[in-house]
Amino acid sequence: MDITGLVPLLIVLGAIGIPFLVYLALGLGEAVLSLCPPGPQRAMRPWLWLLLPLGLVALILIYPVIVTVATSFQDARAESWIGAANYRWAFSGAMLDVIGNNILWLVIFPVVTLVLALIAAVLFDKVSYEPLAMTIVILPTAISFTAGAVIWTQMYSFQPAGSPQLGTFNAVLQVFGLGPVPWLIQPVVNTLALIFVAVWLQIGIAVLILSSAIKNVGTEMIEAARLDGAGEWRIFFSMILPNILPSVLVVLTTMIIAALKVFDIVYVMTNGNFGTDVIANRLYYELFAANNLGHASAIAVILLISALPVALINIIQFRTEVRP
Amino acid sequence: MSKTARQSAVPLSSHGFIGLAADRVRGRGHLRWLVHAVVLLFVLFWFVPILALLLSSLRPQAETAASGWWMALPRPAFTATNYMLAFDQLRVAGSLGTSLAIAIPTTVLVILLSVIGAYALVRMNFAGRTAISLLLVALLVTPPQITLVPLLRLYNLVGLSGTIPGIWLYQVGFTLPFGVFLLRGFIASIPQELFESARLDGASELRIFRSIVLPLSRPIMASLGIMAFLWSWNDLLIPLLFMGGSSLPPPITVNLAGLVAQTTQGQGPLMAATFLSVLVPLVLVLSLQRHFVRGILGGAVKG
Amino acid sequence: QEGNDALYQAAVAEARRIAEGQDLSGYVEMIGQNSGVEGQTLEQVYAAFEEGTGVEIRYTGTPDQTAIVQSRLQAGNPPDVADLQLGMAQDFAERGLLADLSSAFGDELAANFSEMLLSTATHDGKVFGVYQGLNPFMLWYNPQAYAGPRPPQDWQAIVEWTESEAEAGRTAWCAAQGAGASSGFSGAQMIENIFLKKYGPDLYRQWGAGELPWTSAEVRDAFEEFGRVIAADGHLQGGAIGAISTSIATGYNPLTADPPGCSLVLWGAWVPGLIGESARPGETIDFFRVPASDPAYDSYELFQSALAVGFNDRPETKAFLRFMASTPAQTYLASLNRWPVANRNVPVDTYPSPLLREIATEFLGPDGVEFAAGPNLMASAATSTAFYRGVVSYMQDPSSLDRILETIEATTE
Amino acid sequence: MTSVAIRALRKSYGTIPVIRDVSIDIEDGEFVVLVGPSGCGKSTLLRMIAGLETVSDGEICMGSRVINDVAAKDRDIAMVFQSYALYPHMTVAENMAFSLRLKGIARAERDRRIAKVGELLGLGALLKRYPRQLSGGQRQRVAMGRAIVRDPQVFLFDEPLSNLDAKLRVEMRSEIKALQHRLKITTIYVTHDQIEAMTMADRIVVMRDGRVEQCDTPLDLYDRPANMFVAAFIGSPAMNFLHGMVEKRNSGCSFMSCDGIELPLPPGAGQLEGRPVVYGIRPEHFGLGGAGSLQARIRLVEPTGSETMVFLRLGETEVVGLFRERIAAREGETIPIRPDPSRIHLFDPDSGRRLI
Amino acid sequence: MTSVAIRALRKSYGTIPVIRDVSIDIEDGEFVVLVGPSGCGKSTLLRMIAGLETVSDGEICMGSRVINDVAAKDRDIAMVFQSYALYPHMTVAENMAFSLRLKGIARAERDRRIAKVGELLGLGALLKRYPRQLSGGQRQRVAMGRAIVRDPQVFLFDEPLSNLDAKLRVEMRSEIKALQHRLKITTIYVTHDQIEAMTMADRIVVMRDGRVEQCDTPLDLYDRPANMFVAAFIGSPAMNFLHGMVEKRNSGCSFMSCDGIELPLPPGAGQLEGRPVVYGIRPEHFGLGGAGSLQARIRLVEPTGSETMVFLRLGETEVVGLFRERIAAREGETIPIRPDPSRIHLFDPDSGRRLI
Ligand SMILES: Nc1ncnc2c1ncn2[C@@H]1O[C@H](COP(=O)(O)OP(=O)(O)OP(=O)(O)O)[C@@H](O)[C@H]1O
Ligand SMILES: Nc1ncnc2c1ncn2[C@@H]1O[C@H](COP(=O)(O)OP(=O)(O)OP(=O)(O)O)[C@@H](O)[C@H]1O
Ligand SMILES: [Mg+2]
Ligand SMILES: [Mg+2]
Repeated sequence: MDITGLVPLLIVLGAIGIPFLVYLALGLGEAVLSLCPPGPQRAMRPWLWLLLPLGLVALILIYPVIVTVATSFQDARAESWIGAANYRWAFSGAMLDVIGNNILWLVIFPVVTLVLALIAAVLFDKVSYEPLAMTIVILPTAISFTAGAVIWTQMYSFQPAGSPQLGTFNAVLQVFGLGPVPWLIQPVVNTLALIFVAVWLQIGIAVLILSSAIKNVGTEMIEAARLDGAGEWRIFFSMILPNILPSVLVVLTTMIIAALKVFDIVYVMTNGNFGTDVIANRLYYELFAANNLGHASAIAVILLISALPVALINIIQFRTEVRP
Repeated sequence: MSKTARQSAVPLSSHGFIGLAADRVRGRGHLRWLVHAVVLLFVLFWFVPILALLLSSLRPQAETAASGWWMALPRPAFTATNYMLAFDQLRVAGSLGTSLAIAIPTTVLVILLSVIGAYALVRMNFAGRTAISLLLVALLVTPPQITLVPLLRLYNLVGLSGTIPGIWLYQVGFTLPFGVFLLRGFIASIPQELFESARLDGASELRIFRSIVLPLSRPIMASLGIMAFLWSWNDLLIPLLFMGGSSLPPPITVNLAGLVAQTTQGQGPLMAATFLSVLVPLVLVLSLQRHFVRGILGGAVKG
Repeated sequence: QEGNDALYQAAVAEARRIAEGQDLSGYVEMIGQNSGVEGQTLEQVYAAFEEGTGVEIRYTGTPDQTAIVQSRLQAGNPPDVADLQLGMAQDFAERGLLADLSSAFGDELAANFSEMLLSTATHDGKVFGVYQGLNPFMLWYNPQAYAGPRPPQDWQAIVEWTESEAEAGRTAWCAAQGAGASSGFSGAQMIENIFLKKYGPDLYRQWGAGELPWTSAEVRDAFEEFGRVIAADGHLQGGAIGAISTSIATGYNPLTADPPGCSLVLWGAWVPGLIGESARPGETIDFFRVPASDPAYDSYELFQSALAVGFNDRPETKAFLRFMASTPAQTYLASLNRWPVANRNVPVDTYPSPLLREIATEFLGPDGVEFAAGPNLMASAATSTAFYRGVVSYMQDPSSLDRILETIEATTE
Repeated sequence: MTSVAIRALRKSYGTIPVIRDVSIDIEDGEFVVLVGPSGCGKSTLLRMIAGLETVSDGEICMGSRVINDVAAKDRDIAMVFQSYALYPHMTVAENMAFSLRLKGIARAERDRRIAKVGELLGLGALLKRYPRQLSGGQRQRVAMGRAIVRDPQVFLFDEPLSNLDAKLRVEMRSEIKALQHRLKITTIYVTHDQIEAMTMADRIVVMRDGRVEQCDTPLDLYDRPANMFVAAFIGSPAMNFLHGMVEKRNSGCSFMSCDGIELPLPPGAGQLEGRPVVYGIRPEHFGLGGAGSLQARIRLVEPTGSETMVFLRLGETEVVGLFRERIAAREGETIPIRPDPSRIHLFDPDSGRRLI
Repeated sequence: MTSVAIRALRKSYGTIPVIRDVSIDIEDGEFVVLVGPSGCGKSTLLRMIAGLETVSDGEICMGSRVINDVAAKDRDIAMVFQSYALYPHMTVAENMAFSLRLKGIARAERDRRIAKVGELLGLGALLKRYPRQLSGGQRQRVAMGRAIVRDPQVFLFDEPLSNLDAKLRVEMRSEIKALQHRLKITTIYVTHDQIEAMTMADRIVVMRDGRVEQCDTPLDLYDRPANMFVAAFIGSPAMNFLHGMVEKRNSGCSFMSCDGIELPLPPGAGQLEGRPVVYGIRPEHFGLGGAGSLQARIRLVEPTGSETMVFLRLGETEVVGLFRERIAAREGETIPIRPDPSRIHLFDPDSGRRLI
């Protein structure tokens, strides 16, 4: 069969056929449910609806996670059980030196992203060229990591003082008569530089989420606040922010998790050199370079566990959300 | 292009878009300029790297090698060579097809299943829903790398490896927790009365889902759509791994990543290729922005 | 080009010959490192195989090839054929994961490849892979900037040139190291060159095989020599920090720039390709072999190449690998003007580019050199990664050499 | 088209009881109006009948069937929400068409019905608008329209006309009444408008704090309120109350207020002689002048056009009178007023129950 | 505390004109009530005064200052929104405290004021609740409370009592009035409640379709409506209209309807002899029986308790009468009714203008 002919077929199948089937299946399930008495019907309905989403998640995420938990107690080739040795290894210094970087990421990345995204979402909302501004901010998200790394390597490129600077930042510094900075090499500065790349790449998502939340804040409520004498700051802090709190939490959570498992940027830009290493990069290294499944699994499990506090905060929020 | 004009030909009410327009024009003069200034600065800052990319993709290799991209502004010397090379090397025709065949169904399915999941989670009361929410958030942190081997094994077992639907399955499953997580709050903010009203009108659960939840979640679905599409479009590892043995050409970003490693022709073609590969998502972002409407719930309930 | 077409037809005929008497069908999946134009070049060659045998080659080229092959291997679904780094291939071979190709080849292999190359691809007497391209290392110079002896008598001549340039306030070397996840690998190869030319192929092999510890005096010396001659302040364009923060994709441009930013580069055959248009052979760029510190090792060279291995015993896989190694196929590959090829029966004048012809003559000709294998080819992925990182760290802070070497050594256990 | 019976119904939000023991029997085709102070649980009761709130205790029946566990969508009840609950993403026409579409009614028929109801509600020109493009009253009419295009078993109206102007309200009132008459649909109607309640209801249920205080025909409620709460609640301005005793006088019995004002009583009051009572008289039951008038000092005169509301001081007590006459007198002057003894009420001061 | 002047104001939504040329001068401390049919632009006008809508054309002044371009927050206007617009994330107390906090009023003072207003509105027990936990009427009271805790230049009320029960509404009415009197705050008040309009207003503005039809004191409006629209709009049930001619009779002039019914006219009507006119009489201005009564056939009797509404057929015309008496007569019977000639109105049938 002609390959190019396959593509439209696949798209039709996946984007129309399967959704239709999903809907049909729900309908069928509902029809079966409606035969049941009301009590069981109410009890079973959520599971009917959650069947597909949860099933898929179970297959794609839960199953591998379980396998991973198991392998985390096995040796490098996942052939024999070795108890908690992998965890001892993980906490024995091999990884401790990268945790500092992850903490830097955890503290700075979510906050910077959130603050910048809030500013962007709020201010874009006030200008008529919002679609354009939005597009530009989302654009980096559309650029692949590999290409993003190339751009930013150029931006950060460094030549010793005295020679012409090819890197944008250093060229700007040069214009102001300042010495060049080895952005990607000087410890801490380089992690900050990487964090900034991540902010640049990912802020689009945050702006998108916050923007749609802000647009959903009741206009009348804001008008009432205006009449009550609230200025723009007040309106933001007393009206908009409390009402978009769920979305802020979504962004914060997403970004914290992104910081926890940050990998691509570090991998493609420095591969952890110059003291920029992070946990997930270690995971990648153990998995594909050192080929040690046990170590890699232990790191993954530690990552999963460290996300639990974030998840718990979200549960508290969830409970307030669903309260009638 | 004013927002109001774009939204709809119907004049919209104070509770809808006109109010917004009013918001936009009012305010003290200097404050307005400050807003514009900050927005422009922001946009500019975000645009500089992209501009660098664009200019670099247009400059001849010799120029790029000798001077920074900004020199293209005072000393414009442009060439389309990079684009011709890139066009050729990305094998645009075939790869574009594969990319679309992966990203479009993935996006649609992520949206659909996320709304379904979020709706059930928020609007139905049952034991275990807190646990499920907790699980979904916790799963957000799963490093994709650790899922690869177990799933590959599973896929081999059931014969999914090397197929495009296998990739949909993976990407949808992997993005779903985020989708549900994202939509949850939005669906919770739809006034309860609308569901009740629909119920009294005789709507079944499914009908409510189709006629109330789907249309009213439009803005956030559009956001999720953009994200899901971009992630799927830019995904490298999964298609590479799960398409092994497929007769389809590799997706466009796989080819793009390959350009980074090649040792001839400099980076011009890579820059150009990046631009080409961004075109489709760009069109998507632009077209979905139409759904970012303000006050979609305006006029629904009093109080 | 007619010549090319004839060579293509010859490759097709070879494929047919290989397929003779076998019932070949279906497809062969191959994962390689080369993509972009380079991947396309390979596919052009494989097209001849497809035409000749009717077996479809599904080639995917990606820089992430290691991760892909590892994962698929663990999942029990490896590709039919993969281009691997030698060290990884040897590891797989030891674990018995690779197909034994010996039976597929007669004495064809011995006729086509040098003994040394063959020995690297043999385990327990079984051949597990074949070479296609083969990139030697050399000293690139800009004739307009380099005024030292051509060719230099020995390494000392280069050291002197470097110092004289430094005195004149010019930097002699370009040695950019930035390559994302594998930053530092160019420096690693420079160090290995220095090592080989000073301590010879045997120690070099032992080093690669993990028999000579990284903490040994010899390895240490090679690092230091690199630091003293190439990476020293005033010798290196951009300084050490500049070099490690500059991408290899653009970092060698100063060699041929006007005015040149350096006069020498110690690196692989791909340097002119990387530089691009401004590298005009004979005019702005030329090369000579890396001079030896110890004249006894003058004829040894290291090289870089990937080894194509098969993960299964299917006749298609074997036929394909056999085709890859064949003289007509590699001749056709050579005519496509990308790299030097490994097959020594490929006529030198097949290469359209004078530079490639010259390389082929110097390194692969009948009275050519002997190739040696070391960490560059043999080290495991973990060790390579540590090595590359080590180079970067060393350039940044030469005083930490001991710790760096210990760290690398630790990965070999 | 069905009777509705509510038996010992209870409902709490958390620990806060909102409906405490409500029982009402509504006949097939009856029009029952629910009144009561703000927050007494009217909307909650409607929502329970509709199936939107769970029942904490008690039963709701339609016909002979207990429907506590029947899903809202299967009850075939149309409701106008106090908060409208319009579908914001649908036009006015689509809002009204939604339930009809669900019932599978053909397009032509749907359009016909919507056009008719739209006309009736004065929404004809607005059918293509979205809710956010409407005024408050127009939105309320859409909510109304959405209910009345249907042909349900039961109508529930929660203050459906509160945001309409008086003229429209009078029109709508008779339209609803006519519709309900024609279709004989059992209807429960919440309103704060006295005239609406009095003119539309077959029976009025007066609620207070989650309990039913009285359930009777409009005139009975007005004429014979069961207790002081109902007496005060029905009629506007509210009934005047004076505390005092029933005392024997020459001609018969009289009411003697604490501050010494004597007021006439109807003949039947003799039996209550010597008892402390609360004397209730509605503002509209004062006459101006005539035999037996009392002089009352004017505190405020508020003409409403058709009538004049006069706030008076009778002894120590504030009372309100409502007269058809225009009253030219000013604050501080006195006017002669005369309670109509046949229209007065006596209540027990402790329990608040009506005695006469 | 300031006068408000509106001059030639216009507003369109897209191409739909909503306010077309409105001019009103409101004095410092005046209480103006805005009435008009649903959708006539009342809310829009309030929102424009508040600064929430842009002005398409015309001027709004506070004091002597044109405020078209003054931001809403700087106008110091308190408004009760028709849709409440409560802050959903704040408790009742916080909702009310918000504006006070912005003004920098100290906590103790804030609490005092909130407690007072909460008491006044019967919200005392609900101060800690969130809006979603309140009934419709309670929400409306919170909206009210939010406005009246403040001490603004101007009050704007958009149907602030529409969801309250009659009793509470009467109370609130007098509280608002008292407050406004005490503080002398210029107030614009939209209502659909006739009694509210009549008793609270210094002046009433009648709007229709974005235009001002009449602006006058309540009684003037009732007694001397400028045209048929105002005549019909003010008063409930609405004025009855009969078409016919003024004709010379023996004693003076009479009105002769098209279908031959003769009705008495006041003395001044002589000047209109021979002209076609519309005869207007309010339902409450019919008497029962007496000299010169007409026999009218009863179509429907609707007792409201205090009064009885009777729908009658007078010749070919439907008329409504409103009597203090209970009427026992049934549909189909006739009763004698007598218009009060001193309270009738004559209008020009073409322009609708009032002639007498
Ligand atoms: N966004 C809009 N687009 C078009 N017309 C609108 C819009 N918003 C309001 N209108 C129209 O403007 C008119 C005036 O609306 P407004 O809310 O001022 O009426 P109102 O007098 O307050 O009515 P009500 O008594 O029903 O509250 C209405 O006819 C309404 O349909
Ligand atoms: N979620 C809730 N939590 C606690 N109390 C609630 C909640 N919802 C409503 N209530 C209370 O229940 C009581 C009854 O509310 P309901 O809406 O039935 O009153 P209502 O009679 O309709 O009043 P209104 O005439 O003001 O609409 C009110 O006192 C209200 O404060
Ligand atoms: Mg209510
Ligand atoms: Mg209004």
